[in-house]
Amino acid sequence: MSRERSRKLLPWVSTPLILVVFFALWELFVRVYDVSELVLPGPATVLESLVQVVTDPATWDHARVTATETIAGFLIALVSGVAVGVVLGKVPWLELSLRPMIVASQVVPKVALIPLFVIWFGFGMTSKVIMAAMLAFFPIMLNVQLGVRSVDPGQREVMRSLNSTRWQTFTHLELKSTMPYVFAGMEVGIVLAIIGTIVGEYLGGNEGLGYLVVRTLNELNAPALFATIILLSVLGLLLYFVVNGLKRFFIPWHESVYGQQDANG
Amino acid sequence: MSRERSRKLLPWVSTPLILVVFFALWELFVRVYDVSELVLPGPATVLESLVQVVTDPATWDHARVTATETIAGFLIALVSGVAVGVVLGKVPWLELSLRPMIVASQVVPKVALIPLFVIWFGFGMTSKVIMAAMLAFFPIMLNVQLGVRSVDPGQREVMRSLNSTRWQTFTHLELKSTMPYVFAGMEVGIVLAIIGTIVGEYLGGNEGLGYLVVRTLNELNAPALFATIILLSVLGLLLYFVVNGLKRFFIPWHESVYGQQDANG
Amino acid sequence: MAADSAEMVERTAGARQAGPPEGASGPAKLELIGIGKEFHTKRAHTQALSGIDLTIRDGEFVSVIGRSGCGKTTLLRMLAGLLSPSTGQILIEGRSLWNGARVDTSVVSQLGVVFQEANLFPWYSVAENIALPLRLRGDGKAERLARAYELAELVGLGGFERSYPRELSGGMRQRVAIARALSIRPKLLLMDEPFGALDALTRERMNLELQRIALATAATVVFITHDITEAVFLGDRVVHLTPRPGRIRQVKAIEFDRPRGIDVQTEPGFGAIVRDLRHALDEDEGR
Amino acid sequence: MAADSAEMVERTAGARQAGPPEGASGPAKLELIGIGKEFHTKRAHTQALSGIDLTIRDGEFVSVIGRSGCGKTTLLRMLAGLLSPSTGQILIEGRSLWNGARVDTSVVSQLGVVFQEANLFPWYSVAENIALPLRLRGDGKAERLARAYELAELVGLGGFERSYPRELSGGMRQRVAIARALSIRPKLLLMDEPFGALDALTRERMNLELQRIALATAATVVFITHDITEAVFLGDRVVHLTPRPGRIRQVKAIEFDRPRGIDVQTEPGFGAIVRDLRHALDEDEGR
Amino acid sequence: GSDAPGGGSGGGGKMTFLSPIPLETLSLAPELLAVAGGHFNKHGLDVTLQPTKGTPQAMQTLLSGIAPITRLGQIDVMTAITGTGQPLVNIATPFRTSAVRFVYSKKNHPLEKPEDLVGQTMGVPSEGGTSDKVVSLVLAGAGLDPKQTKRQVVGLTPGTFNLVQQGRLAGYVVSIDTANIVTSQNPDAGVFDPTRYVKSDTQVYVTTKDALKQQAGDLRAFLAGLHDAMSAMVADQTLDETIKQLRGRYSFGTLDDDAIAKASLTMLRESWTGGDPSKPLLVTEEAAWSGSYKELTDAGLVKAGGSPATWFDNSLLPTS
Ligand SMILES: Nc1ncnc2c1ncn2[C@@H]1O[C@H](COP(=O)(O)OP(=O)(O)OP(=O)(O)O)[C@@H](O)[C@H]1O
Ligand SMILES: Nc1ncnc2c1ncn2[C@@H]1O[C@H](COP(=O)(O)OP(=O)(O)OP(=O)(O)O)[C@@H](O)[C@H]1O
Ligand SMILES: [Mg+2]
Ligand SMILES: [Mg+2]
Repeated sequence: MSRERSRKLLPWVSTPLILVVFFALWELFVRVYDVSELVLPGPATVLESLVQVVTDPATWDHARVTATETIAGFLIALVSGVAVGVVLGKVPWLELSLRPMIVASQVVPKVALIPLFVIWFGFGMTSKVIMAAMLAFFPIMLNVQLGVRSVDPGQREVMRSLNSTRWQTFTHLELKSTMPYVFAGMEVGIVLAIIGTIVGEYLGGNEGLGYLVVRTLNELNAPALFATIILLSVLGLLLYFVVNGLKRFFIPWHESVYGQQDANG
Repeated sequence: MSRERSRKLLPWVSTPLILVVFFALWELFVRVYDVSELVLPGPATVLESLVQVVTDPATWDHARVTATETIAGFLIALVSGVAVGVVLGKVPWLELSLRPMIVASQVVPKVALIPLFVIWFGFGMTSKVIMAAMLAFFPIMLNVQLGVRSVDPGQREVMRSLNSTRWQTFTHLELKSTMPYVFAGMEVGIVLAIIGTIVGEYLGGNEGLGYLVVRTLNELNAPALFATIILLSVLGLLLYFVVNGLKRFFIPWHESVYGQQDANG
Repeated sequence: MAADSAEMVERTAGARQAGPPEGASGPAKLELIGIGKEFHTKRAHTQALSGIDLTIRDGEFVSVIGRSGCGKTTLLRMLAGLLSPSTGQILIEGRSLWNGARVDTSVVSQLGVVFQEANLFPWYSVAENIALPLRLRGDGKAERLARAYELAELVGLGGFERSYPRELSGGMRQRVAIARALSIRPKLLLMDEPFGALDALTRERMNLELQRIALATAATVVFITHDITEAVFLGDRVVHLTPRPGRIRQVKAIEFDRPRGIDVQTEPGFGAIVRDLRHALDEDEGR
Repeated sequence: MAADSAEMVERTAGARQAGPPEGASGPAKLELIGIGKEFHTKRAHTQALSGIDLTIRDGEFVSVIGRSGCGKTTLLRMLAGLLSPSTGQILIEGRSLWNGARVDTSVVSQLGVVFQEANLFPWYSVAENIALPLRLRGDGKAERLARAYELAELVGLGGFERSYPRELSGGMRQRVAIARALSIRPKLLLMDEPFGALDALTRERMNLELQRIALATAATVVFITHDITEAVFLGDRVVHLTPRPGRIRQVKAIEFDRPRGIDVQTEPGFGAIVRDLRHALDEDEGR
Repeated sequence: GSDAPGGGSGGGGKMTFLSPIPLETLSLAPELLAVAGGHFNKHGLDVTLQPTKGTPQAMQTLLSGIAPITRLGQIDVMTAITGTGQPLVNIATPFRTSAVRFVYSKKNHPLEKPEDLVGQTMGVPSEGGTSDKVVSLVLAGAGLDPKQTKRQVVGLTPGTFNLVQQGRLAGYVVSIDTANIVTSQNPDAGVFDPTRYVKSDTQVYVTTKDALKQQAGDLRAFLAGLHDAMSAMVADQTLDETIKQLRGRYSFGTLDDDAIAKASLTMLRESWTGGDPSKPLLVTEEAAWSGSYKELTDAGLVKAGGSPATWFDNSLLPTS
């Protein structure tokens, strides 16, 4: 009981603690190695700049843009990743034929595609959304595939013996038992979606936190640069923990959630 | 029997077929929309350039550099991802406290860290290796975590009843039953490792296929650019299929490999 | 050869037996014609079953016994449409179940299967697991739950309806699986050692319940068990499979009237049949 | 109260019984003192076991019977060091197994456990599964394999040594699990319905083998079963657990000399004991 | 895309200008002031400044017809025209001298003449681009082999100067205002001006042959607005008014710092006139244009044999 409660409280204690340690180490590093302000400003300077950045309403517009792009891209990746993953997981010959294309689409340097994106989708959000979706798609799709294939054969036979439709087998068995895999894929996916958005914002447009990174970079404003980076990390963390929270909500029955509490009594 | 054989032969038929269709569509697109040579050269031009690029020995040096960096980064990510994933999978409180840091480290835009990398590790391969490792680490680590937590409780009790050491439980049970997860993570990881290397090469140094992409782009040599991209994709595919082959070798017992051949007779 | 003599016994026995009460020697529900099954693995080919001929009438209760590994589960999975036979044909109500390796799902309707493992869904509670077949068929929620609670009570799990599978003991899980198979009042019930994990008393009660349900719904039942007494007590006929490859050695008609009470086991004829079957099984040893 | 009377029976019976051949009424191997176990879930608290007192001598064979869900598996898991008791203490050779929720692994050495599920490792062949305990303990490869083949033969799986678990039938898997538990010639053997999935004949043979092995290695055995005949045939004592919460209702000493042959089952005393136990079990119904 | 320009040759519409450099630099001062000071509006034009990732992307976007105008380095324009025959036309020359500078460390290794580059490593934002070629031109102009200086791709980040101080780089190539920031932040930083050795690194407004035909009116208005903005800036001796107008709409490091802003704008202004205030703004002089081409072909950086006279068109410039 109290063990479980203390476990729930733990992150609220440990995270600030680790943050403090982290900032202390950062400060120490900057001082001991006498790192140039330009390369890595000390935490104090950065925090000061962070306050400025955060109080600027424009920043929030940028953050909203980035968040919107990331979430949109992520959702596209989720839907298409699950759909494609399920189909490829169940139709091995299709997977065998399409895999080279899919892998190639992942390793192709996106920088070369940006002009095509711009031509097709303009300078607005669309190209970043697509970028985010492209990056997030792969881990979700692969994990769903693994999940669909790891469905317990015995449970599958139960469904078959009940003469279930494909859709029923999907919702009652495959979806449920693939959930843990989907969520692992989603946890990687949301992180990649943010990376995708940021890269997209680097390469074109003039909105979003990624653009802000480029701008502060160009202005050689190291403290503001690192402040923006902290903002981005916070945004990333937020989105990640939303996904993580969904996991706890949706698959309470899975070991990875209910944990090892029964294992030892 | 013959069904299985035909399944094995399938990719050798379908992949070239899909490639042909792909090139045809490409050519069609370029012609119908009259796309500028600089934006997207036709496949014929690109193939011509590809021959040139491939026959240039310097290209192979670049490819070797990229491959080396990717593989090194991937191996680092694999070892550290498995180690960290196992530890965090088994020690939930540690995971709860460290997760914010790990996620943050993933979403931090690496472009800002490159100068730090360069200062610490120079212009050589090291910074790209680290870049590749950082990107590949996350999916591997997360999947290993999922895998460790999905170990069958019954099998775990067998090991405990045999008074096995932690290491024995790891090698005989956790490692084995986590393998499918590790490989799914590795398949995402190898792709991310290549992306990491390429991005690293964009941002610093003067070696590697990523560098070649930037150079041909700046030289406005679109055919050579796309030829390089094709090379990169081929390299990516090769590495991916090596990982995939390892999977087939290491976990022949898993559903995702031996497939549904027993399911229907 | 073994199959021939088996068929013979079957026919003569079939004519005389007390049989299912409704429809007496009704039409053939299940026909197995020359069924064989081979498994291929990298190392070896296992001939699991060979030359199985058997006709099961509508409403009949057939027990299957045989040594561990003789192919009982394999046979049942083929009947359930889960595994295609390597040779031979299975007819359900005269229509072929298998077209090569493809199953004709329209043929297997109102089927209830209890597998050797419980195969529960960990994400559903006991009641939801029991009600799953009803849900798939589209029954309303209230109706479903009422039936699930009723069945939970029947298998002795009253009070555990909202528990999750991992909170149950092995025997309790198996009982949930039984309740699940019964939920749709199947016309064809295939059971693979359903009572293996149960204590004698629960088992006895389940035996009686099963008999009652089978009679009430006029269901055809194929029932695999290791308990010869149980096989004889429940079966209109008892099929004895011999191992490697699995063949029908004998089909024994059990001619006690149904429904049978527990005391039928004390009748002299009953003990004799059990003893005979046990001796026959013992002879499989050498094979 | 039930526990008290049980202890009484235990003591009086213990003095008279034929007992293990070597060391007669040897020292206490296992002592269970006031063991209780509660499970907590979000919805409910289940009192699985309560006030279990029992002393098991070195080399003794104790059968445990009880209704499905009465706490047998829970008890066994506590003895195996897999689940901590909520109350009470378990002493193995006088040393405490549990310190709160922590198990003292040095206390449980040379332990063999057969679980209710087979729990085989799908990545290992039958021989490798059987030899796993030997491997963990560091035996050489040749030695290990020789023992694995010997045990595969013993449990009737000769020829399947190189098969993988998914190629086996349910009963075959369970036999692999038994062979695995026996491989290290355990001093303490805990078995949870090991023969539940076996046919009568195999079961009988396994019973005789188990008795032989237990006597030869002077192992202490705790043996859960649903088959009362089996419990009486094998046990020096039979422990009867009643459900919800699990308590010891009775400990019955079985005073036939060991080793016992199959024909002991036809002796009049044997049948009487079985009948008594069965009646006692039947009375659990109302609870 | 939705950002595509409307309006035909009649003028008076929306228009997108592609900037290969980020908007937050004073190198873009003419365009920024033309927007901030309402000079485009005066000519009936609503101009969107659209940053792209570098020269290649700007050129690609231009060629695919999404926007009719961009500003590129002369070197890149000539490379594209001679190399792959791209239909590009120079319609105005705002910067007559190089807008890049080499930053170096005075303590470590001063770069004062081309010879100082020999055997060293120079940081460039990307290899194969203008900066890279300027380094080559400096060497080639002094009769040195460009291969004797290694290039290293480095990010344009605050920390890059650190690499110079550590001696990993002899120097690196930056824009004028970046050079000013670095020198203002680091007393150790010195600036090498390649203008003295390189003639061909000018900047030009570029359109496509198609757009020249179809959107002449818009382009004319665009250049007129720019001309007004540049004239205003030339006239604004103290630059106070200019800076005020720019700050009314934009805010970024170099603009917000009075000293850096003034220094940068002054240097830029000199580049527009090529040091001779009497010269007309924006006009492309054929002699200089063709001379630069020769410089490039001599250094082997672009293909010889082209006819540069057909690659520019002064006809859209305001005639006042
Ligand atoms: N998937 C498979 N691959 C290879 N061999 C198999 C497979 N399934 C079953 N077998 C083999 O077929 C034979 C019959 O197996 P089956 O499961 O039908 O036995 P069973 O009669 O149900 O035994 P039990 O009573 O132990 O459950 C066994 O020898 C088994 O090894
Ligand atoms: N992990 C758990 N969480 C909650 N309740 C549990 C858990 N494990 C067992 N129980 C409960 O404890 C009781 C005893 O279970 P146990 O598995 O010991 O029974 P058993 O005697 O082995 O039964 P069976 O003969 O059916 O295997 C049951 O009521 C069961 O619901
Ligand atoms: Mg079976
Ligand atoms: Mg149990």
